[in-house]
Amino acid sequence: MAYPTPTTITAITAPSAIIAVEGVSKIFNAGEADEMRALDGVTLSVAKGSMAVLKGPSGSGKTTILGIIGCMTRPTSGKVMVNGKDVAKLPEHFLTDIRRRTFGFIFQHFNLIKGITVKENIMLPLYPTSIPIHEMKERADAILESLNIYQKRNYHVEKLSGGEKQRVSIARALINNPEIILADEPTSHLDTKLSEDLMDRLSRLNGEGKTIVIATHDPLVYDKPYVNRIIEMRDGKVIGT
Amino acid sequence: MRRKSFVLIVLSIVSAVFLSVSMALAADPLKPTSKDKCPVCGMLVHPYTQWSAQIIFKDGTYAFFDGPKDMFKYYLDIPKYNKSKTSADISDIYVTEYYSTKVMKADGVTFVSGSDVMGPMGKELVAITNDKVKTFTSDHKGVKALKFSEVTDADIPDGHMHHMK
Amino acid sequence: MIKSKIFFSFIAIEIIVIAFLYTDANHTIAARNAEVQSKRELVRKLSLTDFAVFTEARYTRHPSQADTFSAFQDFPSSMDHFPAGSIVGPQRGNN
Amino acid sequence: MFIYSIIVATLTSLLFLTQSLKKEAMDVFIEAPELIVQRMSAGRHDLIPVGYAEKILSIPGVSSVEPRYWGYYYDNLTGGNYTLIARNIDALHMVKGTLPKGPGECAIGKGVADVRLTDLNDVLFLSINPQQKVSLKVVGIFTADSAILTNDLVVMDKNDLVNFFALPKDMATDLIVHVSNASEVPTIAMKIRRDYPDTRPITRSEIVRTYENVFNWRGGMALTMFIGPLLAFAIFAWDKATGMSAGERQEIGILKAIGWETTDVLKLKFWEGMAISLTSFLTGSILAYIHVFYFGAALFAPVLKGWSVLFPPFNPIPYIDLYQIFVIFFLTVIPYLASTIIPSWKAAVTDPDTVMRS
Repeated sequence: MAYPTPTTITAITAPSAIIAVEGVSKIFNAGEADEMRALDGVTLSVAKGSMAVLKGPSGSGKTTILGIIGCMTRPTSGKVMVNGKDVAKLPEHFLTDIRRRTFGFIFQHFNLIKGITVKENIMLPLYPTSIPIHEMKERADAILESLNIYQKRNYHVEKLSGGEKQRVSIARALINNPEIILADEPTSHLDTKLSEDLMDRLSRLNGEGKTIVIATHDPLVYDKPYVNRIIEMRDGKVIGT
Repeated sequence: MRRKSFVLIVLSIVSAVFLSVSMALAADPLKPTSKDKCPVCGMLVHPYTQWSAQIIFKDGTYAFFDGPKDMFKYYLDIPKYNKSKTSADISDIYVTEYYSTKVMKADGVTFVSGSDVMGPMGKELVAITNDKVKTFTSDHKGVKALKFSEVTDADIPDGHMHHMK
Repeated sequence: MIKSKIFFSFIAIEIIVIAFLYTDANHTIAARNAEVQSKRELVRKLSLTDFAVFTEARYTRHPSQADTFSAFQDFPSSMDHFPAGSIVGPQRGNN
Repeated sequence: MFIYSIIVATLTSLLFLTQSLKKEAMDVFIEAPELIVQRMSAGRHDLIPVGYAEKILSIPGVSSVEPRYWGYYYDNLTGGNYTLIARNIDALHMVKGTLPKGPGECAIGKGVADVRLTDLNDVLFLSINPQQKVSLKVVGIFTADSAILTNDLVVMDKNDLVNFFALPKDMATDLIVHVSNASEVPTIAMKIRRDYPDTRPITRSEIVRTYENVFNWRGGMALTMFIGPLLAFAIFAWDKATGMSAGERQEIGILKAIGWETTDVLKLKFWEGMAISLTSFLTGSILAYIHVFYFGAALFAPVLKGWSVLFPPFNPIPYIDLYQIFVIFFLTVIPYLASTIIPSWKAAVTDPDTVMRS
């Protein structure tokens, strides 16, 4: 079933791999008429501190593999190692915990919650933790400032421009100080200038030591010189790295 | 003849004086206030006006009871409840008659035990005017009809309370 | 959170209003005690037995005096054409 | 939330109104006659011979027997039904003017005065047919705050009433039996029925119980009117429970994706539901209080009024039973919470990824 390539195998064994996926398949609606094989024996790895791009057309399985790495959904079969731990079979409670500590997500549609303010949106990932509320606020303020949207902190998110929303979603991804940032088509709703801006920020975060994985089919993203790894996908399979 | 009428007049005057003296000694029944408590069971008396009984002493002190039963308990064992009094100190005893709810002298009515009529403290010695004892006994399954002086300890129903309004 | 502040102040206001209404209720009950006493007097002196609320039919005007035992009028499942009849139903188990 | 408040307000208004009327009935009819004796004839309530009184009076415990003369008068002019009663009593508190002191005088309820546009010292003319008619000088009008008892009354002299209704000699509408000791009432009632099998004695406790039943929140008035709002609430809650919007679903997905656990989501939804239901409940209760006790349950009046021409304005006394408010609280808050939490729980236990995609 799996199509291992020499590079990925070495990557798994490499001690620096923060993410290692081995022979992962994902089948939606298994056994039904509309059964869909989104991933078919994917094996890949991402080294700690690298900036990786999952490249491929829509429907190639990029988002699905990102979801599996991010512990949002479970693979039908295969092994998923995050920080040396197999997360594929961990109970829900641990997955949530890993998600909260390890990952920051930047979504294609920003996925901000309407009806509450920018600051509240940014603080959301911290509510389930035991961090006291004043510290949450301090952290949120610091991040808002660093992203240059402090002045909009009390706006409702639906009143923001696309670029501002993008920055809010980055801020939210950063508030829990994650090791890994996962971004799903982050530039698809941004113009060129904002896209460049985003990539700048991500590369800076990468420079600060964060591992970054971006799923995209935007050349503006994967043609960047500082992207040190490109994993090409098609029809649920890795076709080249 | 003259002498005779003189004696009659003197007699009548004497008896009138005597009567009025004894009338002065007799006390009228009192109305329980909202503070009067039954010395036997400790309950307030005024909510049970159709049951209340009272003993009035010659010195004007008195005791209210929430029913004839407790009055008898007290009357038959005064030292237990009131060390300073004996039965000789009693001026009057009143009870409330069942049918009329009028306050009457205890020695003028009959007490019926064993009936199905419940007082505030359960089974009672129900005070009934003499002419209605028969009716009451047949209507309410009365067992024993006693004059005031005939009531003994043995006739007092158990104090187990079935609280009834 | 600003929202929670709004919520709590709203709840606080409502609780104050309720507290006010509650004291108002107690106050009114006390103030209208004389009225209740007068109504008792009315009932006693005029020997009234019912509220003069529904004056549509005998059994709605005088529910307590209606002839429970007579046929038809208060038949437990009789069809009712007075709106109040569905509210002041025939009295059962009053015997 | 608005609908929620309105439903709570309706339910609570009903409770307030019925509870208040019930309490008032309990308070007031405690003074009703201990025993009323009606005669039944051919299965109907009929006039009673005054002579029955003699034998009843001889029953031990009966302190007095009094015939009562009363009846109904349908007024063609206004379409209203009046209750005519004969009473010769001296003074009363709740009457402007006096009570009839003899033939040719009457005291009337506020409702009668209003529909007949009659004031003190005016003449009230009542007529059944050319032979049975009466003109009465209005010497008293019952005050408005007594309307719940007196609204449709015409109190007149006994002879006027007997003549007007052409009651046969020595017949009364019913007999009032005064009993000294209330505990003896059932026995006396039983004896009356034994002596006169054609009578029906009505005890005071039956009158009080009648009102307990009519205004009991689980029966009569309340039940009839309860069903509507309760059903509306059920539909409202059901609608919420089944139709969770895509937006809400996505929100839950986002929260889970950024590290919330199912329990965190449920906690949020619980507090959200609690906040909504608490505010709605309090708002509804406040509205109900204002509606019932400041505006006399004005919105219910048309429903309750039905076809009564004489309908007294409600001016209920705010007797509030906290237990009933708790019942309303649990009847509305618990289903609402359940209907918000259960679908959230369903959404929250699925993978955040699928929630986001759908």
